[in-house]
Amino acid sequence: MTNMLYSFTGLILFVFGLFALISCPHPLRKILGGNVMSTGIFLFLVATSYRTDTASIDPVPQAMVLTGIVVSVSITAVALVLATRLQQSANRAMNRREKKNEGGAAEG
Amino acid sequence: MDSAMTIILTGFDLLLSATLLWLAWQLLRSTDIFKAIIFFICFGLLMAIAWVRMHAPDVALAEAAIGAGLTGPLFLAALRKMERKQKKERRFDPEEKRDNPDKRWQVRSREASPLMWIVAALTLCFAGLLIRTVWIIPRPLPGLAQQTAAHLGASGVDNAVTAVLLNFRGYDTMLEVMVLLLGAITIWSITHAPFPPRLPDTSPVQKSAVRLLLPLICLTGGYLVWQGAYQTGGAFQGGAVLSAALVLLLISDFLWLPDMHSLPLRMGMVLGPLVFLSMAVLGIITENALLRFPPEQAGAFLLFLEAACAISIGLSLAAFFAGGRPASDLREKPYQTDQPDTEKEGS
Amino acid sequence: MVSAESWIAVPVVVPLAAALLSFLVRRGSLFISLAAAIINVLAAAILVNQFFVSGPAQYAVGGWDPPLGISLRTDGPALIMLVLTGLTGVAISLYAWGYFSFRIDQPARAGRPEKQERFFWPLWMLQLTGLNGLFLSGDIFNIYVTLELIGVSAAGLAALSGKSASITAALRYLLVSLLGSMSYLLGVVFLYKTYGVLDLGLLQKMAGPTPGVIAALAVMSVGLLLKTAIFPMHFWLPPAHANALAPVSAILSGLVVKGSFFLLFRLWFDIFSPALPHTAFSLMGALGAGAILWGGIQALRQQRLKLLIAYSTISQLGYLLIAFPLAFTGGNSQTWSAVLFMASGHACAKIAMFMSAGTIMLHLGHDRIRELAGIRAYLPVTAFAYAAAGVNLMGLPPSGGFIGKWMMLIASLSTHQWLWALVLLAGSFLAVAYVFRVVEQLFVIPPDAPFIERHPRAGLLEWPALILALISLLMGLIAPYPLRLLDTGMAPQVVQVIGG
Amino acid sequence: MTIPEIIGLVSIAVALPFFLSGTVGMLRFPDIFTRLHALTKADNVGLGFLILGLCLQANDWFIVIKLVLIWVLVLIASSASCHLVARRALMKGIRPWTAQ
Amino acid sequence: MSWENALIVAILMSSFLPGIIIFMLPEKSTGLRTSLNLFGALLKMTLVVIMDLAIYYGRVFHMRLELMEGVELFLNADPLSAMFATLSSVLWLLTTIYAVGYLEGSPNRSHFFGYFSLCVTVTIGIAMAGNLITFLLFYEMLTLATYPLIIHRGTDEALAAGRSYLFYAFGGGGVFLFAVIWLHTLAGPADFTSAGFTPQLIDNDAPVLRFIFLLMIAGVGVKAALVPLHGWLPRAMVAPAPVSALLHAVAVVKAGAFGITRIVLDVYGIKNIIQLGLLPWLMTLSSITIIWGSLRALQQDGLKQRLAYSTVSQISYIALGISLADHRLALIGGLVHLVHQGLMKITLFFCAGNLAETLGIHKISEMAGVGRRLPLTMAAFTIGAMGMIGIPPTIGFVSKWYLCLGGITAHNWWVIVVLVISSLLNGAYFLPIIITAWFGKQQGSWPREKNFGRFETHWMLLAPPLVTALAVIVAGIIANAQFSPLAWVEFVVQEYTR
Repeated sequence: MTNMLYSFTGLILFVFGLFALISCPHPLRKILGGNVMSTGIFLFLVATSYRTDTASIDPVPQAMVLTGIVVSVSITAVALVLATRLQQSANRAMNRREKKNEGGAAEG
Repeated sequence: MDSAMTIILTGFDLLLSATLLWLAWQLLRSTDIFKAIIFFICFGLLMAIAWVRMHAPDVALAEAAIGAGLTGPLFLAALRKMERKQKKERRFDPEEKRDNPDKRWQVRSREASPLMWIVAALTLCFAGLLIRTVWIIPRPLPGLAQQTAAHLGASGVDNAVTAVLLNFRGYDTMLEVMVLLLGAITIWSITHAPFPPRLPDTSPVQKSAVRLLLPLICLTGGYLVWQGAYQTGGAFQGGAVLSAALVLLLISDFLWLPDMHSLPLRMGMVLGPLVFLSMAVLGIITENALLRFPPEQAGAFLLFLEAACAISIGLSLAAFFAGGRPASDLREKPYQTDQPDTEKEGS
Repeated sequence: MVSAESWIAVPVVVPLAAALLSFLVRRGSLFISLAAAIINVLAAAILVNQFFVSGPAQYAVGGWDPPLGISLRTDGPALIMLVLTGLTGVAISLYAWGYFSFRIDQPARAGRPEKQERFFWPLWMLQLTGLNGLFLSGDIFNIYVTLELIGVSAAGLAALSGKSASITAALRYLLVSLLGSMSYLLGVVFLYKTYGVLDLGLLQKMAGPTPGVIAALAVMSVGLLLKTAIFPMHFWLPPAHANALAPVSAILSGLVVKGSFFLLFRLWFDIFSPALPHTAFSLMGALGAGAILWGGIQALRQQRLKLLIAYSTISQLGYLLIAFPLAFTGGNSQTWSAVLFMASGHACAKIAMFMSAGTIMLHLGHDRIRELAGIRAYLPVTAFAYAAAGVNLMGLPPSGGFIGKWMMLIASLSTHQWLWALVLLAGSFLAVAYVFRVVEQLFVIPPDAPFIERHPRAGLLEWPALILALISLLMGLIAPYPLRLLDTGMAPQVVQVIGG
Repeated sequence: MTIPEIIGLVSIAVALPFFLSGTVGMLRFPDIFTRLHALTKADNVGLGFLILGLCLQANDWFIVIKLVLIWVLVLIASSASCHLVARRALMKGIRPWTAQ
Repeated sequence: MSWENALIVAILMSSFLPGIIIFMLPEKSTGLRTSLNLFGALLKMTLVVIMDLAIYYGRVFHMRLELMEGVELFLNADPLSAMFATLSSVLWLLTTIYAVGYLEGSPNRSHFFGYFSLCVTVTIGIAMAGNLITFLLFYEMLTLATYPLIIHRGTDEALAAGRSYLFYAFGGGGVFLFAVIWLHTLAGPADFTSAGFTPQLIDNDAPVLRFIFLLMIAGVGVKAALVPLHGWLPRAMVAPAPVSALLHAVAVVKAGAFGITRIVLDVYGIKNIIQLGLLPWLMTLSSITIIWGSLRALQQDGLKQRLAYSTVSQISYIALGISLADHRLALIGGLVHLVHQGLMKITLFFCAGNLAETLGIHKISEMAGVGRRLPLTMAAFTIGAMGMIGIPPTIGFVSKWYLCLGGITAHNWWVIVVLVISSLLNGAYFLPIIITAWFGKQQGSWPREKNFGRFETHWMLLAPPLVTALAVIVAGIIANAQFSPLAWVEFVVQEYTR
C-alpha cells in the first residue's frame, strides 16, 4: 500500500515540476521546478523497491537515486550561474538605459 | 500491537504526502521568488523524512545534506546576485519585495493565459496516464536484492548501497563524479567569482561561531566517509558536509576566493576523479577488467577512493556556491556586479 | 599482460584522463587533447578489427556480470558511431587549435579568446567521453549518466563565447536537456519497475508489448526527441548553434545531436522493436517529414550563414526519422543500416560546413550571406569544402547522403509508401535551394572583392574541413564496408522481425 | 521497563510542550525579534529534554556521546543564526514592536 | 586489374587527374596548365581510339565497383558508348585549344579549366555507363561539374542563368531518380542489354511501366532540351564561348540525347517499347520540339541565342530517329546525327566565339560585312550552316537522308513532312546570317576590335573551327568509307536489329 501512495506522490511531484519548468517565466522558478521534478522521479523509483522487512530492500535504486541527486545538483548549479550571468547583463543594460534617459532628463 | 503501528504509519504517510504536495503547489503559486525558495528548503527537509520512511537512510542523508542543505543557499545566493542594485544600499527585506521596480519577473497575471490552461490540462492527463500505468503494472519483481546480497561479501564493504555504488556499479559513480567536476568546470568557464559586497563589519559572533563549528563539521564529515563502509554514509554525504564547512568560510570572509590562486583548488577538485580513473586503469592492468578491485583488499581500496572523492566533492560543491573561478586565475580584474560588461555584443 | 579485449575501455578512459589533465595543466591542454583524440581513433579502429574477427563483444565492467554490474557492448551501430566520433574528433581538435591561435593573434576580431581556449579543451574531452560512453554502454541507467555528461558539457561549450545571446541559448539548452533526460530517467524507472533489470541485452530477451514497456518507451522517446531537436521541439537548436564558437557549433550539430538519435535508434530497432505498434513508427515518420519541410523552408529564409546551417541540421534530422516507418514495414534490412550510414555522412558534412562558416566568420568578421561574394579568391579550400559538404546534404552522387537516400527511396517504393518518397525528394530540392543560395555567393568573385588578410595558420582551419567534406563526398563509393559492419552487428532475432 | 527508560519517556513527554510553545510563539508574536526569541529559547530547551530522554533509553555510550554532540551543535548554530538574523533586521531599520 | 579494366580507368583518369592538379595550380602558371590540359586531351583521344579498334575486333571492356548490396557501378564500353566517347574526346581536345586562346588574360582560369576537365570526365562516364544506376550517378554529377562553368563570369545575369539551370537540372534529376528507383524495385538491378528487360514484366504492370517511361523521358529530356523543359538552354548562353560550345554541342545536351537512346534501346528494349506503344508519343514530342525550336530561332537577334534554339530543334532529330527505332534506317539516321550534329554545332559556336572575341559582335544585326574582316571564320560558319540545313556534301545531309529513308520505310508521312519543314526553317534562319556576313556593307567600326598579327584572329581561335568545318565536309564525302561515323553507326545498329 505504501508503495502505491509514495509512487503516486512521486509522479504528481514529477508532473508539478514539469508544469513549473514549462510555464513559469522566471528562470529561478524553472530551475526549482526541475529540482522538484527530479526529486519526484527518485521518490517514484525508491517507492517501487519499498519492502516492510528491511533485510530484502533492493539497494540498487538507492544507489541510482544518490547518483541522480548529485547530478541534479550539478545541473542546478550550472543553470543558476547561467541565469545569474544573464540577469546581471540585463540589469546592467537597464542601468545604462536609466542613466542615459536620466542624463537626457537632466539636460532636457 | 503492529496493527496499531500500521495505522499510525499510514496516517503519517498520508500526512507526509499531503504536506509534500502542498509544499510543491505553494512553490509554484507563491508570488514571490524568495518565498518559493524557502518552501523549497522545507520541501527538501520533508523529503529527507520521506526517504527515512522508505528505509533508505543513505538517500535521506544525501537529500538533507545536498538537496536541502546546499541547493537552498545556492538559490538564495543566486537570488541576491540577480537583485538589481537600487540607488540606495541593496535592499533585502522580504516585505518590501512587492514594490520592487523590476516587475518583469513576478508571476503577474493571476488569471493564467489560455496557453497556460492548455499546458496544465496536458500535464494533468499525462499524470493520469502515468498513474494508470503504475496502477496496472503487476506487483513489482524482487529486483536485484538477491544478487547484491549474494555478492556483498566479495565487495569489501558491508553497507549494501555503498557496495553497489562503488563496486558493482562503480563505472556509474566514476562518470557521475565526472559530471560534478564538469559542473564546476562549466561554472568556472562562464564567469569569475564576483567580489562579495563587503558588509561594514561581520559580527564577532559569526566569526567565533564559525571558528567553533569548523572542526566539528570536518570531524563529522570524516566520520561519515569512514562510516560509509558498514553503515549509512559515504563519499557523497561526507563531501557535502565538507562543502558546508567551505561555504561557511566563504560567507564569513575567512576565504577571499576572488584572489586565491586556482592551482590548489584545481588539484583538490581533480583529486577524486583522478584517483577513481587510476583505480580503473589499475583494475585493467592487475585484474584485467576495468574498475575491478582485488577481492581481499577491496575494502581498503574503496575507503581510499571514498576519502579522495569526498575531498573533491566538497571542493566542487563549494565552487558551485562561489559561482565562478578565482579572478586571479586569468589575471583579470574581478568585476563588480554593475561594471560595464566585458563581452562584446554579437555583431 | 593487458588482454586485447580491454581495448573497449580505451575510448572512455583516455579522453577522461585528457579532460582531467588539461583542466589541471593549462598550458599543455591542447596537445594532451590532440593526443587523446588520436588514441581514440586508434582504439576505434582496433575495435572494428576485433569486431570483424570475433563478432560483437560484451565486457563486464568491474568483473560483475550484467544483471548486477554494467556491461560495455560493441556491435555494428556502436562501432560506426565510434569511428565517426573518433575521426571527426581529431578534425575538430585540429580546427580548434587553428581557431583559437587565430583568435589570440587578432583579439580585436574576437571576444575573450584566452579564457575560451583555456576551458574549451576540458569541456570538449568530457563531451567526447560522454559520447563514447553512450555508444558503448549496455546499461540504461549508465546511458542516463552519459546523457547528462553530454548535456552539461554541451551547454558549457555553448556558453563559452560569452555573448549574452549565447548564454540565453545555453540556459534554454540546459533546461531542455534536463527535461529530456528526466523523461528518459522516468522511462528507465518504468522499465526497472516492470523487469527489475537494467542491462540492454537482458531487456531485449524479456521485452514484450506490456503496458509498462510501452509507457516507458513513449516517455523515453519524447525525451530523446526533445534532445535531438526534432521538428516540433527544435526551438532551442538554432540560437544555440548559431551563437556558439565555430568548433562548438560543429560539435553540437555534428555529434551531440547524433548521440541522442543513436540512443533512439538503439531503443526502437535494437531492443524494443517487437514491442512497438505500427502507428508509433508512422508517427515518427510524420515528425520526420515535418522536420524536413519546416527546416528546409526556414533555412531558405535565414540571412546569417550559421543560422542557415543550423536549420539545415533540423531538416537533415528529419531524414533520419523518415527511415523508421520505412524500415518497420518490411523494407529489406538495409533500410535501418541506411539510417546510421546517412547519419554519419551528415555528421561529417555538417561539421565541415560549420568549420568553413567559422573560417569565413573569422576572416570577414560577419557571416551575412549577401556579403559573402569573393571568398573563393582568398579562401579557395574553404569554399570548396562548403560546396563538397553541400553535395552530401543534397544527396547527390557520389556522396554518402545519396546512398542513404537511395536505400530509403527503394524501401519506400517497394512497400508502396509514396508519401515518404515524395517528402524525401521535396527535402532534397529544398536542400539544393539553400545550399546553392550560399555556394552561388562563394563561387563568384566580384571585381570589388575586399582584400582579406590570410592568417599564417589558416591551413589548420581549412584542411580539416576539406578532409571531412571529401570523406562525406566519397563515402558513397566505399558504402559496402560500413554497411556490412552494420548488418553483422544486429542480433539475429531482431533482424528477421524487421523483415531482414 | 527499567527506571531510566521511564524517566526517559517522562522527559520526552516534557519536551513536547516546549516545542509546541515555541511554534505557537513563532506564529502569534507580532514582530521578528519576539519570534526569534520564542523559537531559539523554547526549542533549545525542548531539544535538551528530548536528548536527555533519548540518552537514557540508549544502551550504548557511543550513541550518548553523539546525541550530546548534536545538542551542543544545535545550541551553537541556533544562537549564532538568531543573533545574525536579529542584527540584520536592525541594520535594515526594523524597529522592535512597542505596546501602543 | 586486367588490361581491359586498366584502359577504362586510364581513360577516365586522363582528364580527372589533370583537372585536380589544375585546381591546385596558382593563377599565373599558364604554361604548365595549358600543357597539362593538352597532354590530358591527347592521351584520352589516343586511348579512346585504341579502345575503338579493340571493340571493332570484338574485345570487351568493363569495370565493376560494388556500391551497395545488389547495386554496382558498372562501366562497360560497347560500340554505342565508344561512339559517344570518341566524339566527346575529339571535340574536347579542340575545345581546350580554343578555350586557351579565348580566355587569354581573363581572371581565375585554373578554376575554369579544373571544372572543364571534371566535366569531360563525367561525360565519358555517362558514355561508358553500363547500367541505369551508373548512368544516373554520372548524370547528376554532370550538373555539379557544369554549374561553375555557367556562372564563371560572375555577373548577375550569369547567376540568374545558373539558378534556372539548377532548377531545371535538379528538377529533372529528381524525377529521373524517382523513376530509376521505381524501375529498380520492379525489374531489379539489370545491366544495359540490347534485349531490354524481360517481356513477362510487361503483362502484369504495363501502365506502371508506361508512367515510368514518361518520368524517365521527362528526367532525361531536361538535358536533351525537349520543348517544355528547354528553358535553361538559351539563358545558359551567357557563359563564355568555349563553355557554350562544349556544353551545347558535346556534353550536356548530348548526354540527354544519349540518355534517351539508352532508355529506349537498352533499358526497355525495342520489342518491349513497341508492345507498350510508347514510340508514337516520343515521335510527336520530338517533332513538336523540332518545329518549335526552329520557329523560336527565327525570332532571335542574338547570334548565340539563335544557335541555342537551333540546338534545341537539332537534338530532337536524334529523338525522332530513336522514335522510329524499329526501322533500321531511321535508327541509323538518328544515331549518326548524334555525331554529326556535334561536329556542325561546335563549328558554329567556335565562329560565334571568334566574332565575339575579336570584333565584339553579339548580334546578327551587327554582322554586316564581317566576311571581309574574318574570311576564314565566316567560311567555316557557312559550311557549318549548310550542314545544318542539310545541303549535300555535308554530314547534315547524310543524317537527314537516312531519317527520310527511315520515315518512308515506316510509311510515316508525318516524319517526312516535319523533316522538310524543319530544313526549310533551318534555311530561313541560317541563310540571312550568311548573306549579311558576306554581301552586307560594314557600317562604322566594329564595336571592340582586336588584331592578332598575321591571321585574322588568334591562331588558337582559328584552327579548331577550320578543323571541324573540314570534318563536316570530309565525313560527308567519305560517308560509307570503312572508318567514317556512318560505318561505325551501322556496326552499332547491327547489334540492335539482329
